[in-house]
Amino acid sequence: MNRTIVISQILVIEQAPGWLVAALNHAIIAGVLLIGGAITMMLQVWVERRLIARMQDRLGPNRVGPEGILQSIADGIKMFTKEDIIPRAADRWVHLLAPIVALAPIAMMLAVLPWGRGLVAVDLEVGVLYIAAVSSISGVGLMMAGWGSRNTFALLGAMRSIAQLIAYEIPLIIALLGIVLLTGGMSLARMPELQAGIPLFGSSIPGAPDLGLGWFIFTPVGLLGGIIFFICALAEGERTPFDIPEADSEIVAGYMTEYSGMKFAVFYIAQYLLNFALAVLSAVVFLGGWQGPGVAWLADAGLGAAASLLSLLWLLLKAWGLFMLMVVIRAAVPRLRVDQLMSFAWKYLLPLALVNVASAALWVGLTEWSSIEWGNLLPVDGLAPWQRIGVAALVTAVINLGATRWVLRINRAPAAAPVVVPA
Amino acid sequence: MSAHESQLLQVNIGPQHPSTHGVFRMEVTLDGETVVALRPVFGYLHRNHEQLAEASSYIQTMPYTDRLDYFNSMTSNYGYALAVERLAGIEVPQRASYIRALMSELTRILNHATAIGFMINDMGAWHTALQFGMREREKILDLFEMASGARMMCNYFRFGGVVRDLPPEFLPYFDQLMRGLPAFFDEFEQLLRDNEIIVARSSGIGILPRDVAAGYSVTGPVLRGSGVPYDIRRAEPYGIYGELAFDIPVGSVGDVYDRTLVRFAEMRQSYRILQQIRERLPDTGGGHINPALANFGKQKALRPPAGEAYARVESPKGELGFYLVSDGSTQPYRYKVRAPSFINLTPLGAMCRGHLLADVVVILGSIDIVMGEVDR
Amino acid sequence: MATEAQLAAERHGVFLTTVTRLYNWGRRSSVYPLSFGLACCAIEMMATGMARVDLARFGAEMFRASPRQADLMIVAGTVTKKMAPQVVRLYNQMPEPRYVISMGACATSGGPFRDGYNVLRGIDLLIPVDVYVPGCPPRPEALLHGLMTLQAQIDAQRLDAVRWYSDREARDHPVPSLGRHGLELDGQTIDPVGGLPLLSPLTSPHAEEQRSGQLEHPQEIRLFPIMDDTVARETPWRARGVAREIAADDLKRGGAHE
Amino acid sequence: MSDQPAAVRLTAALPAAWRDAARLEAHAADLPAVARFVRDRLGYAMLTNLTAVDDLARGEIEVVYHVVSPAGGAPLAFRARTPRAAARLPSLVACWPGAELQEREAYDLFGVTFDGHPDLRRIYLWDDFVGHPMRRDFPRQGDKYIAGAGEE
Repeated sequence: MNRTIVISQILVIEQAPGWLVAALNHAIIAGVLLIGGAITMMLQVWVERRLIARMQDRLGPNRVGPEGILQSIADGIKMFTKEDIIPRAADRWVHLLAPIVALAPIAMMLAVLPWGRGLVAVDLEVGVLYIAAVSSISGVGLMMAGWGSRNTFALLGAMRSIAQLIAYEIPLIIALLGIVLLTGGMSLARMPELQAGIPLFGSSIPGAPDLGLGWFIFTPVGLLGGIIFFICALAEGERTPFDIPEADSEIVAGYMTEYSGMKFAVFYIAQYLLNFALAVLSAVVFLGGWQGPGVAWLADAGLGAAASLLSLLWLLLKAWGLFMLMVVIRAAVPRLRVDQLMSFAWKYLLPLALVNVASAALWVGLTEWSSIEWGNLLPVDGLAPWQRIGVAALVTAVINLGATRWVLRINRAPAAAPVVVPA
Repeated sequence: MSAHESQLLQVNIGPQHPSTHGVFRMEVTLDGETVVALRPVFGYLHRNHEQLAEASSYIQTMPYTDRLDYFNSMTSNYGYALAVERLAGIEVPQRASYIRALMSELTRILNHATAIGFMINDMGAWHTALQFGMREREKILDLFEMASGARMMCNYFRFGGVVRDLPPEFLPYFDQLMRGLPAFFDEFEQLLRDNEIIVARSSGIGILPRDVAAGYSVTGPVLRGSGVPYDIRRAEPYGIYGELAFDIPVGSVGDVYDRTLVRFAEMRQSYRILQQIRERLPDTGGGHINPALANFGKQKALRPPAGEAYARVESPKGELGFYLVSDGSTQPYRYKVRAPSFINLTPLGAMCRGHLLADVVVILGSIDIVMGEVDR
Repeated sequence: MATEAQLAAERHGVFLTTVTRLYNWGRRSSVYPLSFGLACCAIEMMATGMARVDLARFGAEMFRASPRQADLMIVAGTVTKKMAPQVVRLYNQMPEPRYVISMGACATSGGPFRDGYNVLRGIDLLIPVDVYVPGCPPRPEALLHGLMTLQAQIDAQRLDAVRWYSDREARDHPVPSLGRHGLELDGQTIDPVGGLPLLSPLTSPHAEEQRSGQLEHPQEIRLFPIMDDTVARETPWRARGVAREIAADDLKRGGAHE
Repeated sequence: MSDQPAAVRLTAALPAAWRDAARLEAHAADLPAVARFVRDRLGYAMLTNLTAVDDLARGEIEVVYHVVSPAGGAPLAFRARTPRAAARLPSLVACWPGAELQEREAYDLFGVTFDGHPDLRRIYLWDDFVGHPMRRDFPRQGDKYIAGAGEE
């Protein structure tokens, strides 16, 4: 698995002590991740501005470098040379630490993501748990920012972001839980490997070619989970329609209101990297990660390096596709109100996510248990694996569809009594 | 509601705030995110319009009226010209009246398209809806520029008519615009009125019930959104509006959504009026201005007899009234603008109470104010 | 895109000017305006950001709501006396390097509303202005030209002459307060309501002799906070376009032109 | 039961007759009663415009009320006078809530105090400001007044 050892073997003299090898190894990985992250963030900003401009019938930045591609570098130079203001009333240390606390966990998230076939920096057995734990730390950074600035708008923004993070973290994790049940493990590195094969049936049909399309999104459980996860990712990453913590038409710039120059840039980077990390995570968990047509074929042909490269390309393609979807959503819809946001999380997403976990459990039971485990109630032993998957897909599809319809219906209750102006 | 007392939060929205439509300020008292009290603060754009008008000759005030409601310079011009014409007893040729109505209705489309765009912007859409409105605005401003020479501050009306006749290239371009308008209305409505989030954000918000709306003196789409079919073009017709067929759209609930729907419907009604004007325009009699006042020197030397006049027009934002008192000199003794945006703000505090902070900006956006008119 | 001033600066030393050019390039290419509209001009400012003109091409469409994150303040519209303290405060809240475009006649001089009792006669009485855009309101194209002029000015700046870089201490401009008769600065009325005849080119003693007797409060004229000289040094084109005699006569510029 | 002339004149006359009258006036003390009559009996539910005119020659400030009916028709104007030195009138906010901001405007610019107004503060100018700028004797400034000095 740990293909990165190879890199160190190229670079480090063989007699070097083990700790030096390990340290250099990690330094290289960290450097690659950070530089890659910075380049990604700059490209993201450029893509977002150009894409929104296209949606609005404009051109977007096109003067700085070819087609404006250097726009983000100019932004970076400007922001990092701007005056750094600490408001007199602010809590100096909290104000200073907040952007760091917001960025660090997101950079840490990047480490456990599988970037390609065999390209994973840290292969954690509990990757999903780690992501869930680390990503919620950045909320502390936002709260620190809002509190430390001593600004009403910043405080409101911080409160909103905390409320939102808590509300959406739960369905997000439960949506992941369904996939964890399916894969039987929390390792993110293993997830793409389990999504080989053909749609829905994966590699369960003997003799079927390995197209690398056995993505979880093609199963009913994965579909519902993926939709819930993506919506929650929008909220976690504070993208429209869930960008209420920094709703500039309401509370100026939310928790970032008092931040200028470099610290603002750090928040900015954190936000875009978080979006990208969540897009990669969605791709890994639901869209097959680095799986795609051609990867398995190249690997079988003995071209391991080419397969890795292609798999990296597939992952980036999916992640950028998801990110562009986020951008398009941002340009198209207004934002929700804070109470609607909450009720959407608690009344729609959470029940559906719970139903989805139940479906996932049923799926596992139908595809992997034997009759004995069913108490001889279900004679499933005679069926081939792909037949069992078909049955499971049918059953879970019915459950998930029914649950979705039910949740949508019960929430269509009439609105609360309107506020009426006294005569 | 709960046993423990929560601390109220005092928030100042404005005068510099992205969604106060200029330099308007609201002192909001919040309990959590719920608005307990809201106090509007005015005067950040109080630029002494009335005093300057009282120190100018009558025609010198015309360019100032452009800057009252800077989206709708044409209707502001219309109201002022109407008031002076009533004061001095000036006849307006029929063709001039038609041109005036044409400009007013174009203004209405322009204003409503951008107003809806701004309101959606306040809801947090990233300028995309505004972009649609602004696109049509640019087309209409091209027409204004052809006729008057200026994009925004047209200064096109004169006492007894308009400053010059429509140029020959005006009508072909106008026809082209008219051909595109229905598609624009359809597209705009389709994009915005059935959008789930917009409906959720705007229905049931900022309700102004029918029976109190009139007491607050609100006019325009705010009053009609509350269900009162009051339109000055119908209530007290001026110009040629008595001869034109159009409907007055009204809302049923009086919330933000209703006001938006009324604006959508009014754009279509304006289109209907424009069609009628376009049909009759070639046959209208008279020139573009009353010959007695055709040159600027006569306009400048205008001395209305002592007396007073109150004239009002249906500007896109509501009733725009001009109250003039003359003492027989070349300058008005008293000049007062009854600005619809200003008076429509009277129930703002009551409409916002009990709603969330996020609703405040939407309610404000649905009232559709322009600070040049509010503060004058 | 090296301008003459830049080439002249380059003779001082290659390293410094390379850094300067990179620094200037970063600043000129990424000017975030403050989303701050005052009056009519604000609408044209928005129109500048829209499809027909598209401010975004210059990387300047990122209208920031918070002054802390903005580089450019486009004073778009009439600054009233009631608003003037807020404008100065907003300017003080912006981090250096910061620029100001005075958009339209009102922001530049009070414009058509110059004679009003509540109208400030030009925002440059209180804060330094880099570019003036004439018009009432200026067309979007004019504002775009103003932005390009600002970019040219940024190009001409030298890192070692930049105030905020050498001082490391941004100076707050004094915020006027609202007094009994108008704006007050340190307890003294600087722009009283009523009674102050304006010294404009048309009414100046040189233009029309018979009106020279109308000056009433000459001692108060000097109390206007004329902007500091370092800004004038950095932006050599400040008063360009203003006739010499007008610049000399106008009380706001006080003969401080180049 | 007020016997003041203005109220009597209003109640006694037929609407059609006094609608054509050049000027309708109400005594300051009767203003609330007149307003209620105009609103409830005559159906003018909207106070569309409220403004003051500084009549310098007579030393009085005239407050003009324009009311309209939502059913349509021309507005009806009535007015009340009060001396400039101590301008005081009863507020009509209780009758027409729409008068609130307009009365504040008249207070700010003309210095007319409206008794019973819920929140009578300056609306455009700041609280410390001295004087009421729309009064005719407020000192004027600027090129316009210098240039046009001989004209008036």
